[in-house]
Amino acid sequence: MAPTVATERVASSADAGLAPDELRQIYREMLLTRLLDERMIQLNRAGKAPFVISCQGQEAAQIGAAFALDMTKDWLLPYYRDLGVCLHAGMTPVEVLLALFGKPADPSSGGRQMPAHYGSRRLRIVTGSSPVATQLLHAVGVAYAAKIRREESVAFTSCGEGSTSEGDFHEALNFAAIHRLPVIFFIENNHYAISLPAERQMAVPNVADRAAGYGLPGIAVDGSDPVATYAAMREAVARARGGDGPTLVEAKVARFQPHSGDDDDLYRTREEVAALRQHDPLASFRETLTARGLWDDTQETTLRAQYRAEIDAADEFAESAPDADAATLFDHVFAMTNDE
Amino acid sequence: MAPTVATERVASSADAGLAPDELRQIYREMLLTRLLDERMIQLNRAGKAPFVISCQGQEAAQIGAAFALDMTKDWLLPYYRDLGVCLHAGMTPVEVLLALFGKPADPSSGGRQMPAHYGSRRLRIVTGSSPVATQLLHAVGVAYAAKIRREESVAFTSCGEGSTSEGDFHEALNFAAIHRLPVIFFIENNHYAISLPAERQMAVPNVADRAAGYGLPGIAVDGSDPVATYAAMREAVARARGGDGPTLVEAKVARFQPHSGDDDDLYRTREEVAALRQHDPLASFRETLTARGLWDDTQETTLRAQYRAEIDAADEFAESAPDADAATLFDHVFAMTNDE
Amino acid sequence: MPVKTLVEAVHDALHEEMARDERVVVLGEDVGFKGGVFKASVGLLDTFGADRVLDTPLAESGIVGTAIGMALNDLRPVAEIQFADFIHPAMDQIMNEAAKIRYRSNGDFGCPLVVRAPFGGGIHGALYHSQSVEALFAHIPGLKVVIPGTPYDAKGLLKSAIRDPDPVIFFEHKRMYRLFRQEVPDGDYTVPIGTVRVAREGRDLTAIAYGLMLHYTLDAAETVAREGIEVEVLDLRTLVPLDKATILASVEKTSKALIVHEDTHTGGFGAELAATIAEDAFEYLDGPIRRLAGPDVPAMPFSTALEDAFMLNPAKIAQAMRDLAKY
Amino acid sequence: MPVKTLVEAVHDALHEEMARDERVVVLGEDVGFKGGVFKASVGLLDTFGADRVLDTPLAESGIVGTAIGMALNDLRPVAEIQFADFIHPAMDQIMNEAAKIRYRSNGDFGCPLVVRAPFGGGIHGALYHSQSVEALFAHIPGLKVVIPGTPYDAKGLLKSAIRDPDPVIFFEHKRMYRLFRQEVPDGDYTVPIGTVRVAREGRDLTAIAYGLMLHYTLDAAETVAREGIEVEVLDLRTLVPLDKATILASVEKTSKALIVHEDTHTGGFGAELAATIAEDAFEYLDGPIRRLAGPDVPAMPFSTALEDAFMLNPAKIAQAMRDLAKY
Ligand SMILES: Cc1ncc(C[n+]2csc(CCOP(=O)(O)OP(=O)(O)O)c2C)c(N)n1
Ligand SMILES: Cc1ncc(C[n+]2csc(CCOP(=O)(O)OP(=O)(O)O)c2C)c(N)n1
Ligand SMILES: [Mg+2]
Ligand SMILES: [Mg+2]
Repeated sequence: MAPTVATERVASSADAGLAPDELRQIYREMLLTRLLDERMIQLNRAGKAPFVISCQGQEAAQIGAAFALDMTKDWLLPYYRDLGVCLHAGMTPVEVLLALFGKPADPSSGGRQMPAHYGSRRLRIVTGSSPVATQLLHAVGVAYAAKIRREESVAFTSCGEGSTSEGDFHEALNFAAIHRLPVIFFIENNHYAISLPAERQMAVPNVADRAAGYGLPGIAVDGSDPVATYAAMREAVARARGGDGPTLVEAKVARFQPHSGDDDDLYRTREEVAALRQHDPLASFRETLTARGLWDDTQETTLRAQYRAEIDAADEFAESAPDADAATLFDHVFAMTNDE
Repeated sequence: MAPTVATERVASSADAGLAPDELRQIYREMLLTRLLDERMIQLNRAGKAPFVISCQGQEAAQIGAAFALDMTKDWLLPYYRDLGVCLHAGMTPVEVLLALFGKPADPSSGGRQMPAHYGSRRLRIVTGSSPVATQLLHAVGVAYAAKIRREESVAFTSCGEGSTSEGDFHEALNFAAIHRLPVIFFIENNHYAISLPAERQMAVPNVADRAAGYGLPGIAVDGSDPVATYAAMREAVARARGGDGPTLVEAKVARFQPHSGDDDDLYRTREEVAALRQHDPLASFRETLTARGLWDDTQETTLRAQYRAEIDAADEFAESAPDADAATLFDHVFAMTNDE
Repeated sequence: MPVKTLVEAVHDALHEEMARDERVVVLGEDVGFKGGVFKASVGLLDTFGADRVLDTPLAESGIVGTAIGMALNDLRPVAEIQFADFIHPAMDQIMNEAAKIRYRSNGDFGCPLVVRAPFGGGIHGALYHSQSVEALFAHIPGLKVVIPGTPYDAKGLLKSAIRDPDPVIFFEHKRMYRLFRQEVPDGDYTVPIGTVRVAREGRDLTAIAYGLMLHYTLDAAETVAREGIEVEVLDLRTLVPLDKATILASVEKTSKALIVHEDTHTGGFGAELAATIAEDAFEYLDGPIRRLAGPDVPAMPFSTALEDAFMLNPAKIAQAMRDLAKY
Repeated sequence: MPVKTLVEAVHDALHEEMARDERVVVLGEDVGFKGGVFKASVGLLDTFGADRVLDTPLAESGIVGTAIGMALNDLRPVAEIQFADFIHPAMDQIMNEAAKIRYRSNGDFGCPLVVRAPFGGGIHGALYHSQSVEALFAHIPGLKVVIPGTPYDAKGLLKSAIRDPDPVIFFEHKRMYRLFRQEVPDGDYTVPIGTVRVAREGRDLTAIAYGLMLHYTLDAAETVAREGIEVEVLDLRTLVPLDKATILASVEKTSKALIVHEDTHTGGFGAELAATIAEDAFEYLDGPIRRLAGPDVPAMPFSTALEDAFMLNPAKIAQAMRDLAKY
């Protein structure tokens, strides 16, 4: 049985083999994720979008993790906070904003689901729902199919630490371990499930501590460090592709925003949230890259301007995209109705 | 956090403080359990009872465990194989056989449930169902109520190793650990869930290995040794009563009979079953007691004759007890209908 | 008299019942420190303490399963499921356990449990924050199913539910939580479970509704009244046990029945109402029994246009009333 | 032509579909080495290997949830739930996931999944090995619900279900597994989902039934035929999508409808059938729509006397036919 490594920090020695270009690319994706997320919050506050759910504070974990995957063959089964993961997979700001506005051109659901319920066969993102942790089982089934077809593909699925309390988490890990399936359970532990702090969600310090009980390795990693997250994930991917079965990777992150646009966040003090923001993964990765001469203020200014323009254009496009035709309400109940 | 002790054999040093009388009493209860179980199988084979489910091979674990409880204040939430536990709690052979024949005088359900679905408020046995592992959550709630009322009572609940794959197992252990509740999860690992061997039910060797992931102690014990089981349970009970929270105790046992009267048992070879029977806990505890001068053949013969007579009488009584009145079908849907 | 919203009425019922009976405990996701995502339990933690107001882990089967255990050991748990859409993981505990405990134990054990959940759409909640699931529970003997139509009834019915010796599933339409205020007395009163309220008298047809649809139906009745059609509107309030007498008496008077619900059509609770009327008031019927319900699509979409297309509204209901009156 | 029992027909459908399409996999508790507790999958493991015939851990949500993942990744899983009574832990995966995948993805993903489960009573299975749960699933748009009434249909309908691009819930009455044999062709044929079969023609009243009750209803029809009452018996076969045309045509002919099911009365699928007839065939009706169903008690008891009291039988059905014919 593979060992459980429950440690707060996996060293990101030698950039985990990432080239300077790749490090910069990670930063770029983190920045785009942040800027798009900020825009969505603005749109929600302005009353233009009825719902928003933010990933601010979790970008490093998301982009670091996604970087370890091969999007030509792996499958993603993300959760609602995984904006960064889905942007990495190829979803565009326009597509994300089409979903925010519930427009029929939204590729995830044609405006049917709430925003942040990602899905796209083209991008190998499996359609997800709101009930938490259900996708973990789907990932196990996806990995099972890949395994018996002798495909090299890995199923990546994620959820918050709170969602690991659901029975489906247990059933998924057990099933995956028995069949040594190529699936990675990526837990984004932001220490809160809406108002419930992680200490009252579970009586162990790490979600990763649960892995051993299933016979699979559990790794806890500093999710504010994209390279450390990448390194842990790369090992997990290698294990999965090599036929050595599933891994649970837990990224310790922080949630900078309220749970969602509907949450008052009164269960945390403003000081607590401010303290979290002191360790912004975006800022600190920028500092790291800058200190190493891989990034400078000019590049930052240029890139921000470029992304702002891109997001402005996307926003304009998505907001003015046509609304759904009411007659489409009955489409896609069954395959026979309209498709196939 | 309490440590996980996953060991096959907890030494039964100094009889775990059990007096000779208590050791003999344990043996007597094991014997009664076996003889009553055998009778029920005969009645099923003879076509007199439509359903039977046997505990043969698990008597030592059941009686040893139950001996650690205080039936004046603890609650039992057993499972269908726990004939021994329920006899210890005070259920009589007559009562058990009334249920076997589905007679209205059956105290568990008035003949409504299948046999072996034990329940009795008087005996502090909480009514149970067939869907496995659901009672683990009930035990957690029972323990919670006891805890907030500052009662000393412990909730004992049990299930097979296969049933630990259900989501409810996970949710129950997590909840119990967070609140450090006085509940004991007693897992009777007979290595099969109907036809599925334990190695394909889970990728860890012991159910007890799962406990650490919840932050509670997990103890594996040789369930063919009633004293070892008692010793492990006594510690768990002390921990629960002392406010130190839940424990998972796993008793390694063997299932001598098919899963139930409806099972052909063809997934095991006859040799495998015969080999298991070589280590009959009833026979070996008798040998132990005999070797230590606590038991002899005369006592055995007398006791068997006594139990046979008792079971004969119970059988006759239960078989000839009146059948249910069809009009009672509508009783107890809601409290208002007939009671309260 | 104070005027209150529906969610305030729910809150008051919880608060008063906890004060009245120390066996009453409240549990669920975010019900304690946050006071519930809709604030139904705000302040209870401060008043009654953490033993009795329990923020649970994120696990619905666990919430209901532990609540059942509490009920079995002499507490009176009120479990909140954050959205009715998330009640499914608890269906085994509700349907196979809570509903059957009294029956299977031949009356030896009871299960005095309330499961509360906000339901219904029209709030951009999309597929998983808009569902109506009452028909699933109404089919399970051993459960009572209650849906208040007004703040007054919400308080009185929830108190009855908490005092009931059997499991009660209590759905609150989330769009109604703050939609309007009504006079709600401070202090103790109950509304009995199992009685239909005649919300409006009329002679031309009987319309039966509950939850948000009650109000749309009353609006529609006002509209068609101006056209000379007098609709009797029944506020169902309780699905199980069903107050057949009041329903049948009304249909016997009006000879026509329109059933309105937000839940989808096929197998919705309207089917049971229609079937009951078709069987027991057949001789009085002067027209087909009409069901006006949500469309048979998997769930309510997010897009405003699609959500509007899914939801009934007073205009659609008024049209159905006119059509049926004309028959 | 070979004669087969219903369980043999199910087995043959599984075997032939696995041979026909290597994407078909079978999974569930004890389905592999043991061949299923009712032996429906016996021999499949030997023929098709462990990759395609999967003995799962004891976890129903896991069975259905992983099967959904398989379906999403181009397999055609057939999941067995050992008894319909144990399907509840999987309700979230079935109702919130499988049923909504096509709709929520706007057609981008489909979920070609079959969930099979034995249901029904009369075998001393008591509360938890006797349940009828079809009405719960028939209420969920996005699911198809099929219940074969004969071995011939069992094979043909199961093949259609396996080839269907959408989730199909397939219930087999366990009392019927070995009750009788019927001619069942070897080799390939399908019976389309969504069509009612006229099992017996008659002019005096229409009786609609499915599962074991179909046979009791046919027996009862024979009995009352000797008294001059000619009953048209419809074998429903598919609950969703409902073949309204055949049902309405029959009721228009006979003017009277009797619906028979083993499941409990309130909110059973009979309510939907009655409501549909009351709405769409009102003008043709010549008597109240009768539902004859299981009693509204939490579940079927074990005791023979109580089980008999719970279950319908041909005599009770014949009496209902006589009463309705007389109306
Ligand atoms: C089955 C289910 N129950 C409840 C909810 C409501 N809910 C949405 S998110 C959430 C908290 C999730 O916390 P966590 O898993 O830690 O993820 P985070 O949002 O913190 O990233 C809850 C309770 C849900 N979506 N699904
Ligand atoms: C939820 C549920 N699923 C399936 C079953 C059918 N079933 C009854 S016992 C059993 C195996 C249980 O195995 P285990 O937990 O190891 O207990 P054992 O019978 O071996 O003592 C199964 C699958 C059930 N009773 N409940
Ligand atoms: Mg979290
Ligand atoms: Mg076992």
